[in-house]
Amino acid sequence: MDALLLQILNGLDKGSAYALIALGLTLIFGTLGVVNFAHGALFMIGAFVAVTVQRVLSLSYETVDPSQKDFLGNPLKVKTPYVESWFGPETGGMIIDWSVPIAIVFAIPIMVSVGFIMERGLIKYFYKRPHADQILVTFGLAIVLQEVVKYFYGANPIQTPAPDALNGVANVGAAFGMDIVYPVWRIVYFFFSVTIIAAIFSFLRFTTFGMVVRAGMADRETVGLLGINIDRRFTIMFGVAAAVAGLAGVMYTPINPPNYHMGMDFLVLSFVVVVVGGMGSLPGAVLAGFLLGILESFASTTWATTTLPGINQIIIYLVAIVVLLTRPRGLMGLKGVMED
Amino acid sequence: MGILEVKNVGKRFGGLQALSDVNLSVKENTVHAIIGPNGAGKSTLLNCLVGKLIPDTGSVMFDGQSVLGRAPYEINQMGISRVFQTPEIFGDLTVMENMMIPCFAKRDGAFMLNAMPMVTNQKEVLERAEHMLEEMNMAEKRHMQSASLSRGDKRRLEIGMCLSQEPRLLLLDEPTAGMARADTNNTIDLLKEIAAERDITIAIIEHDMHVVFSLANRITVLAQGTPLVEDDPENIRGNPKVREAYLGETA
Amino acid sequence: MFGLDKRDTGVLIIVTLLALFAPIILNPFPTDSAMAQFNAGYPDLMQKFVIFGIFAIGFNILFGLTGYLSFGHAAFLGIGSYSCVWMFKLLGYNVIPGIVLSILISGLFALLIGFVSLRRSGIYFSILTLAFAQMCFALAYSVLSNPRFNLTNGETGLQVYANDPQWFHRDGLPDLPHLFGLSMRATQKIQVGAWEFQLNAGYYMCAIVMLICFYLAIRIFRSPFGMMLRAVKSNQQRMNYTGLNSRPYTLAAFVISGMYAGLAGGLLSAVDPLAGAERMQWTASGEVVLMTILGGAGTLIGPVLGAGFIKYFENIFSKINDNVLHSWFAFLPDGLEDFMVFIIHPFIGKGWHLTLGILFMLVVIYLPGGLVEGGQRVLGWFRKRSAKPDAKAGKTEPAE
Amino acid sequence: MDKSNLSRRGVLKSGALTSAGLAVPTIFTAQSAAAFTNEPTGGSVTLGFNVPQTGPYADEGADELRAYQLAVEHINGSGDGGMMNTFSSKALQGNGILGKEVKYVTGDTQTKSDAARASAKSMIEKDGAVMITGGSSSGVAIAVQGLCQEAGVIFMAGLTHSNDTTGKDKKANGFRHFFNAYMSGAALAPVLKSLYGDDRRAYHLTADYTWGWTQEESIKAATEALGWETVNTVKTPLAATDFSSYIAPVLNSGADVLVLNHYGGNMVNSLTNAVQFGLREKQVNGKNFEIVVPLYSRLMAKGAGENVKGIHGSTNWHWSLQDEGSQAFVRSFGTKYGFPPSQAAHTVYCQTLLYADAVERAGSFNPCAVAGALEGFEFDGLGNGKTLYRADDHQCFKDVLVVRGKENPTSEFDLLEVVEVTPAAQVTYGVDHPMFAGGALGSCNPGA
Repeated sequence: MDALLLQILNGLDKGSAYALIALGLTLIFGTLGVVNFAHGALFMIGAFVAVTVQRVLSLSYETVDPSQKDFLGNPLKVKTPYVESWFGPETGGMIIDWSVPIAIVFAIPIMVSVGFIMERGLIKYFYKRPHADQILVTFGLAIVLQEVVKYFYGANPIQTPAPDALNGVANVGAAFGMDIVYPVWRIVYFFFSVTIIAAIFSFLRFTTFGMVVRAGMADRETVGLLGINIDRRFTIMFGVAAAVAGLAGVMYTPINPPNYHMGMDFLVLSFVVVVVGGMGSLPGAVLAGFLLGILESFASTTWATTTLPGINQIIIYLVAIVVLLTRPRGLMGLKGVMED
Repeated sequence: MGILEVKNVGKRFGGLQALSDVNLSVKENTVHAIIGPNGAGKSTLLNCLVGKLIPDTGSVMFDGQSVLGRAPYEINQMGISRVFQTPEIFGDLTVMENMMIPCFAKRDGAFMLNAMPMVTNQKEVLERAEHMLEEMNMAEKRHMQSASLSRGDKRRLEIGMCLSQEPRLLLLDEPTAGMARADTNNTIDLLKEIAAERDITIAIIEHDMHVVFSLANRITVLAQGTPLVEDDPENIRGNPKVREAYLGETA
Repeated sequence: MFGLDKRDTGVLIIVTLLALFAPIILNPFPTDSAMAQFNAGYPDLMQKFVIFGIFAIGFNILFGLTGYLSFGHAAFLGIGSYSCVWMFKLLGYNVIPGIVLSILISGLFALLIGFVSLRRSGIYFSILTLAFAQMCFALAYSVLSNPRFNLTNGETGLQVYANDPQWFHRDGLPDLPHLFGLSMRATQKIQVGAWEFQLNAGYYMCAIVMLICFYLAIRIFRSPFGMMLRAVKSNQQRMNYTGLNSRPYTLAAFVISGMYAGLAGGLLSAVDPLAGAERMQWTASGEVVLMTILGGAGTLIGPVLGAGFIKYFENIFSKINDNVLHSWFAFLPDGLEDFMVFIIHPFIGKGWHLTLGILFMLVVIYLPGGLVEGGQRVLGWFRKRSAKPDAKAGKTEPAE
Repeated sequence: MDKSNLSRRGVLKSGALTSAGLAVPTIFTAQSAAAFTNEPTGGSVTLGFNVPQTGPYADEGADELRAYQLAVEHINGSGDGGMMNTFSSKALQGNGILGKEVKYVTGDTQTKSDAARASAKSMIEKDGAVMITGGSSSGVAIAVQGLCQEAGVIFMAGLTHSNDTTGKDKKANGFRHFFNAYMSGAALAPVLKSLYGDDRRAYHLTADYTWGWTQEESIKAATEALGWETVNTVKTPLAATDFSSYIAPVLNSGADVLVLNHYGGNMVNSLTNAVQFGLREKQVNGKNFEIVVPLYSRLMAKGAGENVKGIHGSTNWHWSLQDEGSQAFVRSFGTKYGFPPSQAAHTVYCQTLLYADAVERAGSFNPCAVAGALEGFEFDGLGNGKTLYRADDHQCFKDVLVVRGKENPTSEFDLLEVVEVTPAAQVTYGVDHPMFAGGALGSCNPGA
């Protein structure tokens, strides 16, 4: 029982990353009708915003310590971060320690601007082009972005730990008399993504802006005829989607150290999630994200892999095939979307 | 016994009874119009005839064979061709190629892996398509990409494509919808010519009374999913029930 | 010629000449010159050009004609490769049985996968094919290489071992893939002054197969069947109401293009008897999509150009290193030399992905019809210059 | 390239093909018959450095390239000579190899066997490379080794740890300096025993492909010989990025040691996840829970950051070694590039030097002569103590390092500390060891 709940919790935790990425992807697809292969790259850029913030916060000056030697036998240059000398080691250390949460503050404006630049500078010329062209140009963009990141940050993963206070494990089952130990940061990630998802949904549902956007998703031309500048709103939504992907990336860095190809690793998977959820359906994307997370978690249990060897490798695709064959438009998809 | 016999057809969409107890008999070599106000179930009925929808109850017989449960292409191969409300043609292809495709369908059936012979060697198909284009007065446009044709020409092309299959029954779904008056008249003349010169039955769904009364020699009036009356045009004109249900609203 | 019209015959003749003289055309620079870095006329790369050309031609029959975008075609490439190597392992190194089997097996897989995937269209179809291919890759990489049932040899790649049966292998035959005794590696080197040209048996075999494939593709494009496939792309609704069943047409196109992919996979094994699982990964499927669109989807010659373009980058640009750069710019003053190297450095060697990504974007943004459109524009520009009054001649007809 | 076939049967045929296809004017001169593939004829010799430059191992590839450049410099006589000065064989003069200047070409393996072979082929066919070296995964190493055997050039393997490279996939033209999974197990076992005792329950997470399996097999055999019990072995997909669903079941499995048979990005993530789940602080069966990473790499350990602290593993070489050879290498590498070399850099540097030395001693670039000079060659001064290139399987036998993640690193390079240097004798195995059975070395192929 405990093990079962642990796997479900793990599935929700995995699923929250999928859901966030798929949500952004669906927002872009639903509003702009663009298949954005660079969405994974936005996730990656978000993660590297966290890396950069961490690096900037720990910018250091060097002092020579003759008592220690470096690898060449020269006196060791000891690095002290500026923030530690400004705020004292205590507070300074704390600031560096909290660099990932601090990065959120920077990530929002950065990612929104990245989204704006992408949409205004490139994507908007592709609204009327075939989906294949959109895929190709955004794929090219994804390659360029990840190669640029690789050029500056290298190919190896970069450790960006969570604040010490959030680094341990918590027994989430204790309240129910069970023993379910789970990393605190992963729980934080889960609640963070639920908050973001809830925020996006209420934004679309309860604000006039959101209502116009939803109406535009359903029927762009009619809304345009009403004299509403729907394009500008869609641009803003692209920025929002980029920010969602970026935040998902920032928060993901303590879970797994970011590297330049993490976006590509998630790309195929997130497309599968979007399609299983149903192209253009926001609730579908979220539902499918969590569902696939849980299924993936269960497929990796020893029980599953001994019953069906290799099931953990193919479960996602198997689910995609079964869903698409039984529910032609995914779990909650709309008719006629992306079928031509 | 008509070429097309619709018996007791009913169709439900969720809570909406789109068709109930529809009986219809289209006699061979007539022009049979089906009219009715918006939402009367005209399009649903048409879709039941061509295999796009399967009715919940009743039967649809074409030339003594049931069409129910057959795919659109099978029904077409039985001899029913359909003209759409907005012309459905192969926009990326040239006019000539558009005309050749139904000729191939007529000659080769629903599928044939004809991958090695060249199109340019298909003499009888080429001749047939050429002939059809001439009949439709489109021969000089044969190399144009069909998407760039005018609406009226697209309609002519579509009708020509249907005719090239030599169907026994031609179904037209509001063929003049959205057309300018001149184009409408051209289409009426074309259809008249077809009806007069060919061994063909035409069933036409139409809104425009001018078209209906210029063409039809039998009319069925649908209202709220059921046939209200079926009669000759003269009688329909004078029928008070029809006036009330339909003409009264539009006239 | 061969039942083709004048224009197609012209294209076929040009492609034939290019293929036959590739070893010379692709080696324009003397062997010891600094520019020799850009020579592509060595057997392995030429083989890759034509083999991936075949792959892309086949993919284009599906995507270019019917518009169905498969994201899983690499699976057939991989299956073809594995089939061919298995023939080497069981029968011996003659390439014929391997190539034949690779076409058959991949055709069979294409039939199964296509039958299921073609029940959906649009992006749903793409994701279904992607899912099947990724499953093939994942299983080939790990589960199917387990010691008890080793079908693929996993990470290392399937290869021939000394203790394999090789029933028809005799002593006189080469210990490498061969065509009735002619080793695929047999290379005649010819020196003309400072140039060296390599005539390789494997390349010529692949080139001949490619020419046959190209010819067959022209026939398909110009056949009633090809017209039906274009009809599928243009308007499936009209097609169905014209008495044509689009499903078997698309399935046939899928199987044909799967067989082309299988053949390409078989040839890859024939010239180099090792089949790696990465061949089936989604990036490999993406690569053929890129090749086709980059060259010009729906055109005859485009996919071949696209294949050449990408393979050239992968193999030539990745090999340029700073040393080479320094040798190019050695004539400049020191500071300027270093500056030039510094500027170019990010785009070559380990940065070849970056260059490729930028070029993708440029081509897609400015040449929606791919390289073929680029070629037409250049031609149109020349024509305009030679015949000024006929100003609009450049771009009336859609890409061939 | 493969002129053996030309000479055996193909001459007539391809000759006919040539003259039929092109009327051969007299300026065409067919290349004179060479004694072996790419025999260097001018004043220089070309080596092919085939390393991952794109993909997840690009940083290791970059480090390997640095070491290659350094090695070429030293062989050609510039720089401080590095390990050439400490190398026990003094055949190299600092004037290139056999008086020929060493040039090199580089290529990108992309860590894919296909791409690696394509790149190696272009080096052989286009650039006339007489030796290929590099790589940072076993799949690539085995694929390229096979190619070199067929083509008739020497392959000096870079980073490859699978038993198969010198086991069932060994080739007469291929040589491996790096250690292997069996050696990792043999070196780690005694250390683990002294640290954690002989009553332990181990849980393996294994990357689901050939290298992972051989490593799991090796470590399992070595630890079970200590009396440890293996609770479970779970295969994880290579493409996995998040290992939480594999780590979670470990918590309640009753195991008290977790063995991570992962490398590269997989290792970084699985270790990070394991530490996240509190395994390092956990108590099971009254003992401290322990994590073991059998194959360590400093470059990768950096990605795992603080998580490596106190975690044991084995490695081929580490820059903090105090012997003369290592010191010389670190000095010349560090002076040139500003940071210490990785084990990958060390291995490929050694391989280049060993190749050059063997050519020098054999007096010929002929692969068979070079192979003869390397087989059974005993040397010292290259950082791993006394080393033997065993003739039977072309595997180097040398000391293996057991290392531990350092608790208080003084710099960003100072991540691992050497716990023990396991002597070569302890990691040596018989040629007929079952884990290495199945292949045959064959005979060397000079290609002509």
